[in-house]
Amino acid sequence: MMTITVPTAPTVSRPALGRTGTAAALLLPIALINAIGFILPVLNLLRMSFNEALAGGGVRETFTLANWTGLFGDSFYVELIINSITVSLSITIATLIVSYPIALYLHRSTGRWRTFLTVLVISPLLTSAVVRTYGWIALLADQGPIVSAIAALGIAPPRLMFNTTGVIIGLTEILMPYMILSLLAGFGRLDPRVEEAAMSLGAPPAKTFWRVILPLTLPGIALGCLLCFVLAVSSFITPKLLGGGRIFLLATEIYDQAIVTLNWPLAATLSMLVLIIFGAALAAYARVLRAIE
Amino acid sequence: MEDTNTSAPMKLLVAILFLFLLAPVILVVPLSFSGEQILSFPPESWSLRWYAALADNPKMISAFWTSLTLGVIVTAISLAVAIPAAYVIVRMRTLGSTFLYNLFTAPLLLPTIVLGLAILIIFASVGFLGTFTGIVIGHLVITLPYALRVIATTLGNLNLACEEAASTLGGRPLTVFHRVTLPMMAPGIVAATALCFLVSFDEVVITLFLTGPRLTTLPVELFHHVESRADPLVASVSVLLILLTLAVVMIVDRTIGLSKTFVK
Amino acid sequence: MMHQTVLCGSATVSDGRDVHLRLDGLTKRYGESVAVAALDLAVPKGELVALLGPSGCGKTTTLRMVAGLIKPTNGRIVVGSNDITIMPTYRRDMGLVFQSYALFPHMSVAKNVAFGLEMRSVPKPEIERRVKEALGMVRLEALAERKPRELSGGQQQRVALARALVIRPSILLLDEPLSNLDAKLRDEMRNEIRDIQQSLGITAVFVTHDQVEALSMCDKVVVMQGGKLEQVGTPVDVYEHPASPFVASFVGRTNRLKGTAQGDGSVTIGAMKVLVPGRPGGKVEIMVRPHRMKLVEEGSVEDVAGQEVNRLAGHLKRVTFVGDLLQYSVDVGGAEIVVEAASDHGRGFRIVGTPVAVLWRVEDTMVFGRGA
Amino acid sequence: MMHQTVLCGSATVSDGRDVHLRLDGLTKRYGESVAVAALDLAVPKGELVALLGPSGCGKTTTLRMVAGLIKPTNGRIVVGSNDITIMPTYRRDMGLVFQSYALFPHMSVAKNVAFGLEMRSVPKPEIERRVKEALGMVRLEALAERKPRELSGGQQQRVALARALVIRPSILLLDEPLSNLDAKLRDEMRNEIRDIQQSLGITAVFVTHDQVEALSMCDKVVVMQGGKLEQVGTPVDVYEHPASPFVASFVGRTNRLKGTAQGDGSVTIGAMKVLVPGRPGGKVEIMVRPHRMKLVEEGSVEDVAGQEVNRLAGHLKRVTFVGDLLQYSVDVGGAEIVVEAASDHGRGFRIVGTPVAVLWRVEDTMVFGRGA
Amino acid sequence: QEKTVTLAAYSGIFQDHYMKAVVEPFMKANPNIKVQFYGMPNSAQMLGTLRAQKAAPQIDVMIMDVSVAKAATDEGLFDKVDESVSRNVADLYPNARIEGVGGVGVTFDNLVLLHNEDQVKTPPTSWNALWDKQYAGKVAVPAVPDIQGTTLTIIANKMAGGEDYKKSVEAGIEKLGELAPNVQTWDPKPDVYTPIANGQAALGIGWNARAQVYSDAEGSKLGVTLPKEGSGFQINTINLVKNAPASDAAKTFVDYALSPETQARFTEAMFYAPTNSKARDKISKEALARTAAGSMDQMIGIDWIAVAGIRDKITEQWRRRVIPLSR
Ligand SMILES: Nc1ncnc2c1ncn2[C@@H]1O[C@H](COP(=O)(O)OP(=O)(O)OP(=O)(O)O)[C@@H](O)[C@H]1O
Ligand SMILES: Nc1ncnc2c1ncn2[C@@H]1O[C@H](COP(=O)(O)OP(=O)(O)OP(=O)(O)O)[C@@H](O)[C@H]1O
Ligand SMILES: [Mg+2]
Ligand SMILES: [Mg+2]
Repeated sequence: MMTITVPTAPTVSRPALGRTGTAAALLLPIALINAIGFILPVLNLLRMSFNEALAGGGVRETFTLANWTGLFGDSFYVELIINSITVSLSITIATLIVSYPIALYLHRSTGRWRTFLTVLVISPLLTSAVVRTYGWIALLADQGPIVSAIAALGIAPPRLMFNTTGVIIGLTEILMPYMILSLLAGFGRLDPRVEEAAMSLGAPPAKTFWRVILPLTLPGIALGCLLCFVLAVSSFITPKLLGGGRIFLLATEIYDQAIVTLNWPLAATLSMLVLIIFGAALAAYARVLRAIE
Repeated sequence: MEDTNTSAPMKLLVAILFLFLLAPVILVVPLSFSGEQILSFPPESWSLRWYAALADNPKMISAFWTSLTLGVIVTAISLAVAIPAAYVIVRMRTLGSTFLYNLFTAPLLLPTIVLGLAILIIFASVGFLGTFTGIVIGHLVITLPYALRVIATTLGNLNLACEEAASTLGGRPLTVFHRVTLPMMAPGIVAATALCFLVSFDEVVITLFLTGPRLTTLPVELFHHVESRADPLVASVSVLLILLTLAVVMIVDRTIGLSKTFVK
Repeated sequence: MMHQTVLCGSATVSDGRDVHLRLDGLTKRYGESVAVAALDLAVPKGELVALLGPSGCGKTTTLRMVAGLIKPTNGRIVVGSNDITIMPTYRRDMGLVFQSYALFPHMSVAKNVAFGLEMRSVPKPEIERRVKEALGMVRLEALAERKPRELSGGQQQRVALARALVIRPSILLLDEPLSNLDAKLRDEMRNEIRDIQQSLGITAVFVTHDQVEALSMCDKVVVMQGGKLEQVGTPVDVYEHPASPFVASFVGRTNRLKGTAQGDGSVTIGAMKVLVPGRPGGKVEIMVRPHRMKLVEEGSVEDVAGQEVNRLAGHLKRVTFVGDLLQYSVDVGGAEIVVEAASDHGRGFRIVGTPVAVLWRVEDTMVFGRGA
Repeated sequence: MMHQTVLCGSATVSDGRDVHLRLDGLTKRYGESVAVAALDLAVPKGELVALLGPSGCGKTTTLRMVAGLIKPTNGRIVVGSNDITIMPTYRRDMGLVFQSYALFPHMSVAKNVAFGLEMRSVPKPEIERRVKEALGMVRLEALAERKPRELSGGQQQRVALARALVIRPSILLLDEPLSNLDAKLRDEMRNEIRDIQQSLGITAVFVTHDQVEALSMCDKVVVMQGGKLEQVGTPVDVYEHPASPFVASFVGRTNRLKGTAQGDGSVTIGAMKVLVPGRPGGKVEIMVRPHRMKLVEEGSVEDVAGQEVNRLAGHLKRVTFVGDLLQYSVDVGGAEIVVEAASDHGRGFRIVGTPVAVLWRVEDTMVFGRGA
Repeated sequence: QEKTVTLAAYSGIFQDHYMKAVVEPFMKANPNIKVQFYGMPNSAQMLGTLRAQKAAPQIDVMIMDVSVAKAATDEGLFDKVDESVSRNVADLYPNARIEGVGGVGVTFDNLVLLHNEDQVKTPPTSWNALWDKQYAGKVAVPAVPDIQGTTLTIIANKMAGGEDYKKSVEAGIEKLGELAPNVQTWDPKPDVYTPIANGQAALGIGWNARAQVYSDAEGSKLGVTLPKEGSGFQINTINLVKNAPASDAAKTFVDYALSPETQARFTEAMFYAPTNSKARDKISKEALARTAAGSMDQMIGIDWIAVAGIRDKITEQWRRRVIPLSR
């Protein structure tokens, strides 16, 4: 999802088609859409974060830092930001833990079986997150099968929905395919020969895992974690449906401010904040990668 | 790798995790056959009433057709725009192609909620909201990077020697492109097609900002439905969507590897 | 087949050295197909044994069974007097060198080499000492802190060797360790591996499909085909006295001619007659190595040092200059015979069509039966 | 260096054939680095010329410039009397066979071969006829409808060849076409390519890094190093009279000894003295091919057919049996000399340490100056 | 030629009943006008949509809460609905014609206490039941900005003995803070009635009209009571969107919606009290008794226009001081 390397092809000078004019003409449509749908809106959003919100939803064009200072001066928002980051991190870690065994198993399987499993991994990705969240609502409800099963065991049934637990369960599942596929992409370095070499040198399975498999899969882990963190921070449908109105996250807040409260400048400021967090996550990712290398 | 490496407990663990992964997708199937008025699992009675209700729901059906048309149009434009762009970026690496590539795929790095809000604010001022054009552009913003990435990757992995061979055999550049380059990119193009279509067909966040009373897409309609009613109608829609998805997945898998399509 | 029965089934081999590694009826089946079929083999202590054979003959499968990476379908693996057939790899104490090296890409050279010692909980200072010693042995002390990808193929190869040797394994297993190297480096590494193996007196099994490698490095050569043993013997044995036409043609180049043995030490090939050692009978195939043949002018009277010779008349079809050698293709009664001679400043026969005669010693003729 | 100037700069070459392809000062620079440096070369009509050199010496770059796939930084490419330096590839009418074959994966074998003809708007029935003919030439008629991925390496190779030949190109260019094939197939394909090239009388340039390939197939060998020509000549020329120590050691194995030439036809190497052809002076390096040397017992009086010989005493260090050959390593006054002899049932010197003498003819000694 | 009027109003059962009782009869009566019903979960989102479309409106008529309608009117998004639009306006009760709001009242409703009849055996008589520790984790409350939350704030403020809610709701907020630990969800989906009806929650607050409809459903476990402390009043207004594409047809629809017959039909269907004074006679006794009209005397007077001014403040208080206490 996140690799930002240009696919390489050998350089050739191709006499025709190579004119800069042709190239520019071929790039024009994508550049146009990029400009209209991406650059312009994002710059405009940045600008919007310096406007003033009027009561009732109006916007006044000015240049004020009030939104920004208001955000950091307000414990509610500070807590919201911290909460967003910790919840997203928890989701990321949970996703990693449940995805890793699947990815490893998939990496080791071959042929049709592997194809089949890959389809299984991807199929949820192709099913709308709305639908899957809907499935979780049915599963996690107090009358749902999971709570009933736990209750049947004689344990006081925990609340699985309308709280952080529910959001983490739902989002973990929703992000699993991304994590698994990223891990798989990063498992390229994991040559089975290397594991065999470790065993032949006397490493039992557990040591082989810690000393060889895990370090070698770190790039995949880093990639998957970055991706899942990014997706977790920006998801709002699942927290909205499973959060019971008590989970305030950056994404739900952006949505509420934009659609319900109609405070566009504040929504814009929060969005910029999300971008800043992403920048930080990307930087962290780059650092981790460099450390691994 | 056989025999020794995957122990029985590991297999069991993997099976459980797969169950977790697939639980909500699997669950909607029985839910869709519920005979209840209200969502609950397990349902107390079974029926096909929610499929019948779906057939009677003009809004849902029209939203489906909107999504389908939208998907087709967005996919067609994405391919038409991304193929030449990918060609220029991969094959003529003089124009700062790394920068362009990063710029054009950057929307993928942006959370859709931010992108949706950004587009909403711009489109609100030009009256693009709730219009087909507006949604098409909104979708293109995210499908194009996918298309570009998949096609550029395919192009980058193509054996350049084949094109060179074609030109030594007397093929002019355009002939070479359409007789050799394009057919060899077929798997990538199929992948990009499937991906663009599915992304457009499933996109909900950005679309949520862009749809209006006159025009709504299936995922948005589903979201609204889940927000306003608790009946199992959504389950029956989901089952049909899952079947559709499986069909597409099968086609893609027949032509190229699946995992290659999504994460590089 | 004779050699093989001499080698196996007893704890001591012909030359009196103790058997170190023994395979008893070792078999591996994949579904219907048999990768290794009831292999019997005994490797004496301190010997370097080559498993030689064409691609797909089961060499790697055999080696991986010995290492414990694949479970045998049948048969036993015995080291000394212990049956290790079902012992997990990490307790087998064998050094394994892979064709692809399989170095740990995230560890430095020194860390790679130290890994096996750490697994054995060897104390730190000793690890350091032994890693240094092992790297010294492969002349890589200077590169201890590099990562594998910063090394050339040959250097990586040597790290893999050091890593396998540093744990002082009881047995060293090498799977085509040289096939990724270029010709020059391969020559060097051959000598290096041989020297180290001998100086440590370690028992080693070396998988290769390159006959030069097998012949030049190893004490014993095990020729395999289709999962079965074809022949076990010393390099000279295998080359000079191949047990089958397959071995003869796989180990070195040969000319093959089909004929009928008369039972009197002669074989008729069409209208021609050649002498062979012994008195075989029935349909036979005779083989002669190209460099054991000599090309002379038709009608010239040339002696091969007073020995019995065969002589066939023909005419020159093609001359190929390959530097050290000249390869003559000679048409002898419709069959093509290749004769090799040392090139000598381009001297020799050059004109295609020249009538010539092909000469070789009777003792250089190999004869194999062709069934009824 | 001498040969090269004879070949270029004139429209006719030594043996009277017309020059078909001429490179004039052909140069390719990539930024700072020079891949090909001012190459001059003339290829006569109908000849098969090998570009031979180590990896990275610029062979492929040269070939691709000829094909028009890379623009030269400098210099000219002339075919017949036309300067084609800036002509686009698709009008050059050259057949190119790639190392990776570069078959069109989405077309059948027949479609692959037909492609070039379709580009030339040849009428359908003729295309069919010529495709059939070309596939016949490479013996692949039966596989016409297969897709490339359904073919073995050798078959793909032959399709690539047919595809390049069917357009009856004026010049055929081959870039290491055999390097992906296994040894046996390579031998076969060598003869096949040579036969087809000769029967069509086509001019061809053949890139390889394998000296056996270059020597055995080609009319002329062009040895390159670091983007520069080292020597151009017939295979025998290049092997027997290498223009530089580089050529000598790249083309065939050699023993190298450093010494000082006395100007009287002798060279002192440490305490030893050897005779060399001619009367060179100053610091020199002498080279002798291992198979031109002979190993005899120390003190034995052996003649080499009445010719002038050199004789150095030493003792045996190592004997390696490689099937056809025995390789002796001999320690001669601290230097190691390798001597090769035909193996003869394992006969020969075997005991390491035996005092021996190395013999070779003076005429087999190659001498190169080492500057001041 | 056919005209299309886009009507935005609440989704869910409101939509079902409004379609049946109002929209479909209207289309039958006016064959050349097609009404498209665009359901939205709450008034705030309707305003958001309206505002986003200010440049090119796609909605003609909007039924929304009066306080939100005030904000929209202030922003100039609505045209005035007066006698020139519909003669029925003259017959509306005075409190259906609100100063400063473009549209006029189309329904009256009030807040009620909901319970699940399985889990709460004796119907509660006081709002205090919500605070009962017995129902910890079983209470569903739609939080602000939903006006059910706002209404509850005002009720709580009064119960806690607070001063005039227009000056301060401090006491109410405090009291709600005590309620928070009991609350299972602040954002019941799809609405507050469903989870109580199916037992996911035991108690909750909701609007009378819808609660009545749900409790009528076959086998419904939803119980509805009007607590003794009284309740708050809610007004839905019907508004004409400024610069909308179908303004004439839209006016025809508004006129129809305000007519006594229509009002009576909708009341019978969904138990909203009518705003047209002439509708009362056309409604059955039983139905009327179950509407807000049956309990006007127990209502706390809420000045929704004034509340609109303090809504943001109330929202802030909830998010900072109420909801966090439920984590
Ligand atoms: N996992 C497997 N499943 C099925 N067949 C296998 C498997 N591994 C190997 N084989 C088959 O077993 C036979 C022996 O394979 P093996 O790898 O031992 O050959 P090899 O002698 O090492 O060949 P090479 O020189 O090509 O490495 C082959 O025919 C191969 O196709
Ligand atoms: N596109 C390029 N950019 C920069 N340097 C290049 C490029 N292509 C080739 N080179 C350099 O030019 C030199 C010659 O390369 P070339 O491919 O001609 O070698 P070669 O003789 O064919 O080698 P090989 O036997 O490995 O194929 C090499 O040093 C190579 O690194
Ligand atoms: Mg193998
Ligand atoms: Mg090359």
